[in-house]
Amino acid sequence: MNMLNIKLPGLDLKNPIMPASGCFGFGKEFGNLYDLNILGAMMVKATTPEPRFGNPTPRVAETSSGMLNAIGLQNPGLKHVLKDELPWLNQFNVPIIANIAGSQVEDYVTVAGEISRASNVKALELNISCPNVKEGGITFGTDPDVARKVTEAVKAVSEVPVYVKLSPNVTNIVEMAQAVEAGGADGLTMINTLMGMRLDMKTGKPILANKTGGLSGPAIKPVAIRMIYEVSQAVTIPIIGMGGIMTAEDVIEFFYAGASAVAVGTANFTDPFVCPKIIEELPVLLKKLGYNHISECTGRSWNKHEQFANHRA
Amino acid sequence: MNMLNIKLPGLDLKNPIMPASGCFGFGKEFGNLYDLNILGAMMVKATTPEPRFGNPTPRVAETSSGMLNAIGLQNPGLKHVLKDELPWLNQFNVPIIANIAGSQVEDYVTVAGEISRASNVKALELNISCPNVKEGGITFGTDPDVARKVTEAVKAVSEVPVYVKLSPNVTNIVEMAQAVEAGGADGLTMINTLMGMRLDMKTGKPILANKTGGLSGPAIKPVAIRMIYEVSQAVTIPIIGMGGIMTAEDVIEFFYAGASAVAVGTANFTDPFVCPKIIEELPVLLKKLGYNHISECTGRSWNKHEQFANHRA
Amino acid sequence: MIKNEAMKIVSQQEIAASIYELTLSGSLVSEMNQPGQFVHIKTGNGYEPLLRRPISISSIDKENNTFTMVYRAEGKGTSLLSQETNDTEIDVLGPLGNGFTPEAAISGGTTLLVGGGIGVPPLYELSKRLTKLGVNVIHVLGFQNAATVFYEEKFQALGETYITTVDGSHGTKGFVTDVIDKLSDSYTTIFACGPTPMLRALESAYKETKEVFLSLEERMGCGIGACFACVCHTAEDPTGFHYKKVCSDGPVFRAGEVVL
Amino acid sequence: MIKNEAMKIVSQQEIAASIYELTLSGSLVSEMNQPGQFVHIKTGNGYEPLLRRPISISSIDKENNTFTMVYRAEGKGTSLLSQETNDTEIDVLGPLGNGFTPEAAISGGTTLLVGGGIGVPPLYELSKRLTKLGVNVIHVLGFQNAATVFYEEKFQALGETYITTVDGSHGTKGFVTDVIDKLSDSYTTIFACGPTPMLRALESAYKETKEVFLSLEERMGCGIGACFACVCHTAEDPTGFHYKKVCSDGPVFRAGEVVL
Ligand SMILES: Cc1cc2nc3c(=O)[nH]c(=O)nc-3n(C[C@H](O)[C@H](O)[C@H](O)COP(=O)(O)OP(=O)(O)OC[C@H]3O[C@@H](n4cnc5c(N)ncnc54)[C@H](O)[C@@H]3O)c2cc1C
Ligand SMILES: Cc1cc2nc3c(=O)[nH]c(=O)nc-3n(C[C@H](O)[C@H](O)[C@H](O)COP(=O)(O)OP(=O)(O)OC[C@H]3O[C@@H](n4cnc5c(N)ncnc54)[C@H](O)[C@@H]3O)c2cc1C
Ligand SMILES: Cc1cc2nc3c(=O)[nH]c(=O)nc-3n(C[C@H](O)[C@H](O)[C@H](O)COP(=O)(O)O)c2cc1C
Ligand SMILES: Cc1cc2nc3c(=O)[nH]c(=O)nc-3n(C[C@H](O)[C@H](O)[C@H](O)COP(=O)(O)O)c2cc1C
Ligand code: FES
Ligand code: FES
Repeated sequence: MNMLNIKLPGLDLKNPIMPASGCFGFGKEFGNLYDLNILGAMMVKATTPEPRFGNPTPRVAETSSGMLNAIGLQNPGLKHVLKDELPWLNQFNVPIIANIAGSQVEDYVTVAGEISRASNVKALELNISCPNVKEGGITFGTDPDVARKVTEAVKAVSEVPVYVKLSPNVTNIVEMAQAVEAGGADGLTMINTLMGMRLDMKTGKPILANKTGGLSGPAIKPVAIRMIYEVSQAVTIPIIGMGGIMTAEDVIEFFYAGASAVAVGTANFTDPFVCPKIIEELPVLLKKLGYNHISECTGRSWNKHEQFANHRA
Repeated sequence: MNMLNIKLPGLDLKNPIMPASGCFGFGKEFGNLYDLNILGAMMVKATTPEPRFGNPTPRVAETSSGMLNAIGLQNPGLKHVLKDELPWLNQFNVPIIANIAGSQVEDYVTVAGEISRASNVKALELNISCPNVKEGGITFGTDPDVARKVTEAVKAVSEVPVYVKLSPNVTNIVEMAQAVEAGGADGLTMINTLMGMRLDMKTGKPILANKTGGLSGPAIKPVAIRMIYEVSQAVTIPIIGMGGIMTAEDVIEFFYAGASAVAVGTANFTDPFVCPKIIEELPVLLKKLGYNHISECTGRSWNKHEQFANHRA
Repeated sequence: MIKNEAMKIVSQQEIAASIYELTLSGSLVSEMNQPGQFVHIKTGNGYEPLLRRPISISSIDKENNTFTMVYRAEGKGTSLLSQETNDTEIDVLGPLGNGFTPEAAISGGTTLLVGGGIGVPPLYELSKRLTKLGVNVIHVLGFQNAATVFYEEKFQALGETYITTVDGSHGTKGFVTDVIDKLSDSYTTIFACGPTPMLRALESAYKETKEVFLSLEERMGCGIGACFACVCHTAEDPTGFHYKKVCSDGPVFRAGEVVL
Repeated sequence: MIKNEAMKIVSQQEIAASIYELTLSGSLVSEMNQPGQFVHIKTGNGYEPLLRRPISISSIDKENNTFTMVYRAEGKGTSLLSQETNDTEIDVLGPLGNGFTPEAAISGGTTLLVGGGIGVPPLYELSKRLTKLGVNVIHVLGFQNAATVFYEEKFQALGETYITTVDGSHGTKGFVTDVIDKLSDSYTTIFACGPTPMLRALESAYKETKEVFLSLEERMGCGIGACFACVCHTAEDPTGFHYKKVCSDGPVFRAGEVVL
């Protein structure tokens, strides 16, 4: 019996585990380590209309149970992604969620319009929450009206369902979620990184060349859980949860909070085999906890336990 | 040579190390462990007009490099604090910073008016950022206008300088800081805890009876550093920094970010002797790093290194 | 006085399924006076786990400057602790709290000691003290199953001992109350430590007729009374602002003193 | 192929001040082919440190299925690693990256190997390979002071070896370049690993006249080319979007290939 299959808008997942955007490139490198076919889906690196080099290095710094990154959305640009990366990924039976970014609404529209027509792209992830770029990025993710408008614009051109990636760096996450839901979002992905910083003991200066960076890893898990708990009760669209997932137990905690699938980011650096490990361990853990299917876990922190699989579609 | 003395509005500190509010009660328990006279100052538990029991238990939960708490401002109330706690603390040559809280502006005004007249209370810390109470608390800390008004009201009645404690759960921390500065705040203390949550693997329910709680400890240090870095460049009042300090190195990092003194919270639970240890280690570390006085470290992450001791008064 | 010491491991062994007995030595032992007090232990050597773990003192050996704890390796902290080997030093804060008062039992009379699971350990030092005082002790100790039973002979050496297991794989099948109900109620005092439902059952059944002392558990921050993590309402003011702290006023309370 | 293995510690010792030599055994060794490649090591056993640590392979022993690293215990991760004892297994990911190509040195000619501090270790395997190929090697190795010098005799056994220390407490006082400037420039190829200023100095002085290969360092996330943490601009497009990844395209580059 399959205990892990999940259906979400546009996505027919054999399991709800996928690498998070930016932590897995376009799959090639991890494809050398294991068979990517085992993944539920793949969230590929943010794509912008033109190629971007991103920020100067150092781009990463370590923190207690976490890390900061300021990659700055480095990517080879839309053309290259369409011509090279996506066709390469076509050999796998894995739905691709294309993460799209830009500095202005037109950028999102450009990328969404074209990339959503690639045959293996089954959904878009609208990155309105990158803390590491000067323009666009996070500003789209902190003002509900702006977030709603960019969602509407992308929905208007996209051939596939649109998931909006929320930033945790806001006073009111529910308001943001409801705004993008009103803008037509088919789902949410949350959370992106928290804005943070580390200073060098000797120089006193920031370790990251970009000064600030995005905090990810287990340190932020309690914030992610809290936000998903709040948002999942306030919207009707499904949530793909992320933020500090390292183990199968963490996955279950995200489902309990209200997620219907999860993404694994930073953990891929600590253990490049973390996704296959979690996928293997989940059914065992579910059985031990007394569940027949992972969807039974969704929203258990707040629901009355009658209604399971609320986003199983 | 004293390398650690710092002057801040109302506070003549022999060293810039103080326990953070809520992590040290009113000093009695730690007074059994070491001589409190070594402390730079003491931020005592939040005081409200009437006694409060706070939230049901469990009130704490552990997270990766952090902890959640939902004490809910339990305290014996203003009268008892004036009659019992503060007089007891009078035996020590340590300035007291009274943390005050409430559900409405009048509460803050009541407590501020009376407590600021206690002889050893040298400053107030306005807690407009407690995430663990239904009314008041954090709502005061997320709306700049409300924050400014409560600051003004307290300033109008306080006999001593007023420091406002900022919540990190906001989109724009600089805006909050500038609002309370405009309201007459003499200083800032930051950061309070990040809102977070943990769920129990077996039941799926929140571990904390209050469901959500405040995340503290090393996990949040990068967020604190980032916020102090931003705010210290945007206001002219001094900052007492906190959030995850465990070591003397952490203290220096907070000074580099822009703090002029620091508070140690959660670390007191991990190591009840952490404050004396840090106070002992700081001069050694400063010498090793080539400084003559800790004030030289303030703002080093962003200043041009000409102007030291910018808040040394 | 409360002290903080890096104590040496004298021995550590698994005495039942996931149940470890750990003996430590150091000068802190000279501060230990009361059965039922606990220590607060830092496990691992980083910020994870961040918080200390409260563990009861299960026996004290002043002559050799050692004390023993018995704990279940379950979560992160206790699992790490169980992996420590003889060379290591363990960061101990203690002794903490107010324990059992053997003096409360009438000398020469009979006293009932009731323990559930990892609530059993502190009863061992208590029982040793009571028997030394000439008190006749009866032990009723509840466990999940045969694999997790520990210290049966040790308690037997001190007095009459009944074991219950939930699955009946050892001793009487059921809960401690199933045994107690059938005992002649010659005892005057009950000392108990274990899960809250067990403590509640004992309180409601025997509060009026016996002297009952209960050792409580609560999630802790500081362990010394400073953080208000571990409070409970007093019985006199069950919804008001009066409180007791489990860590510093307790963990042992007289039945009826606080709301369980 | 890149593998992930829990490798056994064969030996670990401090060979200079805070400098440790660690030998591990396991089947992953059979994948190691090129000097200058590195491994990515998980230190500690929790989430702190969270990231792996990149450490160069300093010698490979295929017969015994072991390889050796030399590293400085400085921060959290390397300090933890230095405390591991013989019973422990170390989580190793590797071999990673593209290392030095001994074949680039003209057989029978002379090659200069330049190392700075903890940039010295990968040159050892390289030097062994070169001498085996019949290449004449000259080593110029820079350290902070006498206490941190390591592997001097090992390199001497393979060829002419000059040591420099910043404080002059051993060998020539100054930097590696102070020695190199005075060498007869009979060598055709330079292989170097060390701090970026050293690499820059070598590049600008010898890029035109010699074959120069430089091993770079950068803070890493994944270590395998997936996260874009470790990129550098290509020399041809120094401000554009073309890039190389230190972890997977490097860490060794031909001088002039990327912007240092
Ligand atoms: C006064 C007192 C005495 C105790 N004596 C013993 C004893 O002698 N033997 C024994 O095995 N256990 C004892 N316990 C319970 C023991 O403290 C917990 O089992 C232990 O803290 C769990 O830690 P962990 O690392 O296994 O679990 P984790 O799940 O990693 O713990 C996470 C957090 O929850 C706290 N926590 C989890 N369970 C409990 C609990 N039951 N009580 C209090 N805090 C908890 C931990 O301290 C930690 O802060 C006692 C508890 C108290 C309050
Ligand atoms: C390809 C490569 C090969 C290396 N080979 C060796 C070697 O053979 N011997 C040796 O001693 N060192 C080597 N280093 C440097 C080594 O990786 C760092 O000294 C080490 O990561 C520092 O970790 P820490 O725990 O001591 O410091 P921390 O301060 O705890 O490190 C914090 C974070 O910064 C990173 N970091 C800190 N310094 C460096 C650095 N110089 N380079 C890259 N990342 C860094 C760490 O990996 C970690 O992510 C190499 C680095 C690279 C990139
Ligand atoms: C190195 C790195 C690069 C990232 N790049 C992107 C990106 O391009 N687009 C995006 O939406 N999120 C990006 N993220 C955020 C992650 O997708 C994820 O939301 C976040 O890291 C929290 O999950 P984690 O704690 O499991 O890493 C990046 C994160 C890291 C660590
Ligand atoms: C148990 C606990 C209780 C707290 N109570 C208060 C409080 O009463 N008033 C307040 O302003 N902050 C309170 N705080 C927040 C701390 O003062 C501090 O701002 C925060 O914990 C971050 O610092 P830390 O990481 O060093 O703990 C409390 C924190 C903890 C952990
Ligand atoms: S644990 Fe802090 S008061 Fe009891
Ligand atoms: S470290 Fe991830 S791409 Fe090089």
